[in-house]
Amino acid sequence: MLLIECPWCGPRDESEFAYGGEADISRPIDPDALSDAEWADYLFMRSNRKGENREIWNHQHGCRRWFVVERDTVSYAIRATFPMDGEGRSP
Amino acid sequence: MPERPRDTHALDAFMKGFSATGGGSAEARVLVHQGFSVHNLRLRGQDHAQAFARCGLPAPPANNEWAGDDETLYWLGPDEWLLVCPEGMATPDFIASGAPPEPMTVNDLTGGWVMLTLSGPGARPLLERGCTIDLNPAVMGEGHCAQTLLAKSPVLLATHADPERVTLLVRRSFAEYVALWLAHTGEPCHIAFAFQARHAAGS
Amino acid sequence: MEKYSALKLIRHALGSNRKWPRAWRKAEPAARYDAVVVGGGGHGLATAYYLASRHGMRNIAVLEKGWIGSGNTGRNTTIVRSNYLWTEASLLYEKSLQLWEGLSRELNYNVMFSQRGVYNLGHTLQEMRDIERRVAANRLNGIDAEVVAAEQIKAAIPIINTSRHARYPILGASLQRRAGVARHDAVAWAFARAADALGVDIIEQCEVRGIDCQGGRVVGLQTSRGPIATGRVGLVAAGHASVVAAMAGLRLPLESHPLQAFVSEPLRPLLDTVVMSNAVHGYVSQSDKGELVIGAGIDAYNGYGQRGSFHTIEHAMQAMVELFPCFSRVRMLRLWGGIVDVSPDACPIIGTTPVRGLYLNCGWGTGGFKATPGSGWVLAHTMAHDAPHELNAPFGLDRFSTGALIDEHGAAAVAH
Amino acid sequence: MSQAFRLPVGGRIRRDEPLEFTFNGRTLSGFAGDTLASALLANGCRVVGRSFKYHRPRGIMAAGAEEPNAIVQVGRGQHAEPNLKATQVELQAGLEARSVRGWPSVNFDLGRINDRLGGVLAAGFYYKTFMSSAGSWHRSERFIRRAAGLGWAPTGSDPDRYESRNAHCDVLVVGAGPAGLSAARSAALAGARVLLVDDQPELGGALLACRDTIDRMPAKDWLAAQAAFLEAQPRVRVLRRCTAFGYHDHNFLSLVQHDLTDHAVVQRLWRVRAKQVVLAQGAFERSLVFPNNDLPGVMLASAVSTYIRRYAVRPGCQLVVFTNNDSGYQAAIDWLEAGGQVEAIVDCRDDVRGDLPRTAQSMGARILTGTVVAGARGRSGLRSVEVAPAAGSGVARQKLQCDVLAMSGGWNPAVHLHSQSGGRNQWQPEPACFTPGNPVQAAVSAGACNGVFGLRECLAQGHQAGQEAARRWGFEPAFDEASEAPAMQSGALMPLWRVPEMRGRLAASKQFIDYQNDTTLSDLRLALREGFEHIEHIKRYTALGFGTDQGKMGNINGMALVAEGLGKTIPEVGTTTFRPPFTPVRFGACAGGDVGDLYEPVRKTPLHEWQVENGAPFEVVGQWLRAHYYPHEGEDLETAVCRECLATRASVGIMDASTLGKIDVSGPDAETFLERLYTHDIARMSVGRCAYGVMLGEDGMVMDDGVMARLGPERFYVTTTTGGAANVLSWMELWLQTEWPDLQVRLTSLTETWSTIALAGPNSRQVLRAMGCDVDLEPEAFPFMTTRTARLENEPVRLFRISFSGELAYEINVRSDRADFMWRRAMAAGAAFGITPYGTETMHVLRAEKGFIIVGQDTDGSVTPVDLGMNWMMSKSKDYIGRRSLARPDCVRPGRKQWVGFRSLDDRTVVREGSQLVQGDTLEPPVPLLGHVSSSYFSACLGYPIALGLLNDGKRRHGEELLAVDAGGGRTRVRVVAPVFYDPEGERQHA
Repeated sequence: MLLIECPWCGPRDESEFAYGGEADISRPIDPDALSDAEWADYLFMRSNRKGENREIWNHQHGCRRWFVVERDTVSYAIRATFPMDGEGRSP
Repeated sequence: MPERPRDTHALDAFMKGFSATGGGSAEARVLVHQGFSVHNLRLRGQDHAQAFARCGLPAPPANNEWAGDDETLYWLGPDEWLLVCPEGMATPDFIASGAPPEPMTVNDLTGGWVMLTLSGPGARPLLERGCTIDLNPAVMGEGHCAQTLLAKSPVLLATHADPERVTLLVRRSFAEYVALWLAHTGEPCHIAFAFQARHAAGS
Repeated sequence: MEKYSALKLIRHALGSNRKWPRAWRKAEPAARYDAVVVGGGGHGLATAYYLASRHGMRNIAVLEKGWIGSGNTGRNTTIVRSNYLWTEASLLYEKSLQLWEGLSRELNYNVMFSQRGVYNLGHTLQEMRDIERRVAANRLNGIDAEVVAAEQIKAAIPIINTSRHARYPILGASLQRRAGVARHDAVAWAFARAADALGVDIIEQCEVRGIDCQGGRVVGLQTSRGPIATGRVGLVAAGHASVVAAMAGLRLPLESHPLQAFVSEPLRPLLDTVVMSNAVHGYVSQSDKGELVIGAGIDAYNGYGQRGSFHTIEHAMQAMVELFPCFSRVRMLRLWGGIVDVSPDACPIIGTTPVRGLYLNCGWGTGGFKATPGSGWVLAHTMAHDAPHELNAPFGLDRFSTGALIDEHGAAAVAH
Repeated sequence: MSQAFRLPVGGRIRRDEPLEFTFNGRTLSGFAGDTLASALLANGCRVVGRSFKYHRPRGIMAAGAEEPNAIVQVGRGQHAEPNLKATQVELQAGLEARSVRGWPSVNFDLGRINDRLGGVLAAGFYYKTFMSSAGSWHRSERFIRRAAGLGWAPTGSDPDRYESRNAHCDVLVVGAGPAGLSAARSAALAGARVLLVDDQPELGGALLACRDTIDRMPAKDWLAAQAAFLEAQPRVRVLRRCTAFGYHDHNFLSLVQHDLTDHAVVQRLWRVRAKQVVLAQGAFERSLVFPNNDLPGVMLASAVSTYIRRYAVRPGCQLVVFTNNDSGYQAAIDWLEAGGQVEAIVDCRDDVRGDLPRTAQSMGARILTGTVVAGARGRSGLRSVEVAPAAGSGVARQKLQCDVLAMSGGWNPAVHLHSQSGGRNQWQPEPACFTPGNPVQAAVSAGACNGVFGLRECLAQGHQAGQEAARRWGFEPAFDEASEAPAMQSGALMPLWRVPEMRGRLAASKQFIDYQNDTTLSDLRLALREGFEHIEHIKRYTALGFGTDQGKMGNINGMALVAEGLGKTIPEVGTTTFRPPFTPVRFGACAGGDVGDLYEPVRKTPLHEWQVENGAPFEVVGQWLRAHYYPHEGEDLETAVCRECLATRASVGIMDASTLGKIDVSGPDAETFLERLYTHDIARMSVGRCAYGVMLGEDGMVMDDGVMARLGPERFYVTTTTGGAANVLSWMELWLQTEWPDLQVRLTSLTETWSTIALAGPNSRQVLRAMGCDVDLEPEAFPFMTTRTARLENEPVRLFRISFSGELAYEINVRSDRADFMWRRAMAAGAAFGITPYGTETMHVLRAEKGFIIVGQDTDGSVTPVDLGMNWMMSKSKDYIGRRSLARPDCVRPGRKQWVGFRSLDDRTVVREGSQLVQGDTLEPPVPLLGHVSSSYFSACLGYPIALGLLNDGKRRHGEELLAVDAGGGRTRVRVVAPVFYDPEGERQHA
């Protein structure tokens, strides 16, 4: 069971959070300019990294903030957590 | 038919059905508060202190803390607080007027929350059975509050100078389940329930 | 290949079992193959077997990073069924179920396929609507399925809790009688032995580290045991599909998640069918050894660790005790996790790719084991003809661009 | 029967508390402090079980969790507990135990015939047969299953109560032996919050059977002192009878505490988040592999000592010790002290020195060096052993009479938790065992589980580990000294994985590696012969390590023999991963208290009590309970719903819509924000207007819907479906926080604060008037799809003039704590109009008559708003989430499924929901499926059945006749019609 450092509430049990998947996927500015394949890449294709991974979590049952977590998908060790816009902080 | 009170408490039915096993031997008591208003305050921008001042409020409590006595402010998130006022007490003008000064947004949540106070040596051990945060007084001490899960239900939990007292704010629709959970889980320590007519955060 | 039979058992026993031959050769990688299957799980071995037995390709190899069957093949809860909602999915799984029915004889290896029936419980009115819809579709697709009422369930499974007062009362279920369970390890061993007998090289402890492409075409593989030249590569790496595909520059619509399961201590027979529940998440059967084999929910986060979170297990336990109160005093013996590659529509991806000669078989999520023979069957066809079989045509990678998804998420059928 | 094997003095049993219990029907006696196993040995019960496959007689071998043979069923009926290890069952008065195997009895088992068929039943035999025909396995399976399994599951539900409890600590110490106690002490002295757990009823571990001195006092006195000290520390919590069974990620450990005495709870699951962990679980002794090494009477040497010293039981008269290391001698010493006779100590080593051998010799024990036990003899129990030179000549030298053989093959550190935590193990040639490698989580191993076996060393290492753990968490260790035990000389262990092959009868005898699963040396060799070379393959093929002892007894021997067979080293063969749980754990304990009524939160609306009073059955919708319908005396669902529908359309109905999600969206950019999430034009909504909105996933599929109202230039009140409420809010937060942080918008959930009472029907306006509504309700003043603040019954409310029934209708939003009051007033005010409460079922029928969808019932993840004919509310002038996906080829292809209505041709049959639509009558599978019926009801006010669903190319199919085939095979002819059955012009709702 993961222990996740919410940037605002501090370390909390995984059960308080919702997983949001891969971070750094931003919505295309002009979707119409994209081919179906390009759109599919944004919509469905994922790096699904083995090892160091940047992902977003939501402190659903706490402060309801979304934030970034750097986590190893093999060891599950969390290197740092960040507010969406801010500085990292290690657990 | 006899005139019913306008307000019905989410735990009316539960309290009717619940026979207080506790009595004198209770290691944990639950006071169910009645009559208080709840407001959700949201701020834009960074200068929270100034915005609060403009609303005639004391300085906002820091992250994961609450402040005040009768009129209580709980921190909920980086731009969000919960203001709880006893019924009958004059609420701040900006609430009465319903027009908060920029950059504050206010929502009246009165009626959507149920407030409980747990007390007694059994209070924290009881909560430990359904809550994953570290409730040790050294960690979660005077003036701390946390939104978390208790018995799989979302709650706002606040601790006091007296380590044997914990305040719980529960969403109305979950209240009966949470009460049931407290009663069942607390059975071994003879938990006792009672309504408290007036809310007072300090008491 | 020495034929297995009761007689053989006795003859060998008289010779103190000193003469049994190897089940499959310990093959060394050759310099070149006509086709290579990456991944020595059930799906990969089945693919190789059908390539050799149905398409006459004998100079082929299966590369396995660890030991065959070490991935999800040896980690799942062995449920086999075909009662999926959408026609495309149900026909593919039905083909697989039909292959299962003849598998032990075809491979001369008892994979212990036991058609003891599978119940998918419905706990809410909406779940019952979904069950009605799925069963109606199954029957018109020629797949055996029926809706059973709570009373019938109770009659068939006396230990189940059908109380109306349960938090999620059992309102009914879909039942597929031809569905059941099989012995997971045996499936890998059986396909390996049969493929090996047809000349397929099964190469264990051989990790693929690179995929060589020239002019948009596969020409070979870099492995931990040296380069291998080949023009056809089937990627059948389940949880690691994204990792291997990336070697050919492909991005896939997959996320790998932990999925956990556990068994109880062996008990005398008390459950002779398979029970699955979605709302009260968990599914259970009893192995021939007497262990209750129980599947838990999927963990929310991506993970390659073959471990999940403990609260997922606690929930599964609560679900089991809700459904079967008498399990409460039974004890968990072993707990483990696998890595499932989940696609956006909970359906597999099987077919060609933008890279010529590179074929995909992944995205089975939590439902791969039941598809083992069918999956191998259609991928073998796809690799042999460089074009999909009609059964897997709808499951191509291109559906994510066209939008022609086959949404089994929407269906109540838990995809396990 | 008297306790013939009980020693007159000694042990930690409480002789003043004699206990009676039964085993296989016989009444026996023991003492408080006994385990079932020690009591059985005291009573001379040698055969306590039968093996799984060969049904060989088996006796107690061990004294702890590694026991493979003594598996018992305790209690009966609801109270039954299957598969307990007798070595772990605390003896209690009236305890009822029986062997789980053996028919007709454990002493005479017909299944023993299998022992003779051994060759045929060798590893994996079942893979090679039972496949003559398709069903042949399923048929044979029934008989095989009957023979399988150990104990019997209880009948009925569990009378015991469980709970889970969360705990946090600076240092968790697992195991209270010498190392664990020292660690806990030094960590506590440093000021850390310490949690010390041990699976025994009393602290001490190995010390409970220890004859040495610590700090110049007898071990038991030192132990008492430590226990007293720790109990006195405010920051130390000591848990007895508590097993750490799982070491999960981020230093989360799961513990189970048994036989609680403090209150009603019988077992407790501890969920511990530890900052540092000290693992001090000790080690398991290894068995030795030789012919008939499973005969009752063959025991682990350490177990023999434990039974003598801790339980005052000497399980026999004549002892032979078979060992490859010094620790085996302890058994001989204890045996002699207990007045027993030691035939010989058989030691495979040529040169034997060290303190224990010297002591044994001085006590007169005969030591046969360079010798091994070539095999054991006896029928239902050990009678004698044959010994032979270790350097295998293959000829037995002599026969030794004995009734107990104490064997010691060395020790396996309990690396389980370390391994579970993700740590690797490394092979130590000396003393031939796996020890924990570098920890990957905040943990450290100490003592025997770290490969350190001397008492002196264990104390020192534990002390250091405790200080380390505390220091790593920022506590300054106190200057206390480690406790000291006298130094001991011991000779090196000589690995012995099997004995030389013997000629003659012993050659044919089985040599067991995994006792419980009857995995023998020849099974391993067969597996290797057949090419199963990876240890995991061998385990799975031979079932090695899959017993309820989880391989604690046999795995390492098995690996060593595999290594030998492959000509590899043990590290090359590799260790197998240890999985949770460390020892078996009850499902009930893992489930904790969250079962039955507490299984999952139940959410109730403020009107729930009224609904109960009025006899409404409830429908489960997500976590909510919603009133399904309100039956009158003798009414069933259909009749009640017909009545509710008619009454609503004719006069007025009232329903509780409080579960709908409600979100306040405010801020300067609220409009922009909603434009991006909903398909319709938000800007067109003037203040006071309401609009129906649909929200798409980015894949273009309908995700949620609801009515939204503009309360001000910068404020919207958005409603969602009941099930979607939580998702929609986090979905909104997701976009707001991750994609558009620049937007000035604040989201607040009002679901709990406002309750919604829906009034529907031509007389709903009258009811509002009767409630003293203070706003002008005339159509022109308060038109359809607008909202007003008002006072009803002198209460502030917000009125929405919206309709999900197609009637003139209003939704009253009132503060939740006044909802019950408001509802009762509405009932009173409506009495004159025969106001009729209705539930979700009637709500479904009314909306179906109007062709309104219910997201999740009429849509799955594959339906676009275009498919639903909602083009009218899809803005052309803006982008919104999901819009681009609608332009994908498959979303614009002709012939997609589209939203239509159906009429049964006979105008009587209500089509079963879920029915599939097909063409023609010849249904030869696979039949092309054209669509399905998602909603179907009898419409009371129309007088005929109506249905809705999705149909390929449905829009152009109106008028066509199709066949609806349901799950039961029932067929109904239907005609495709427009998906609106009632008041298509919508005059009534505008009334």
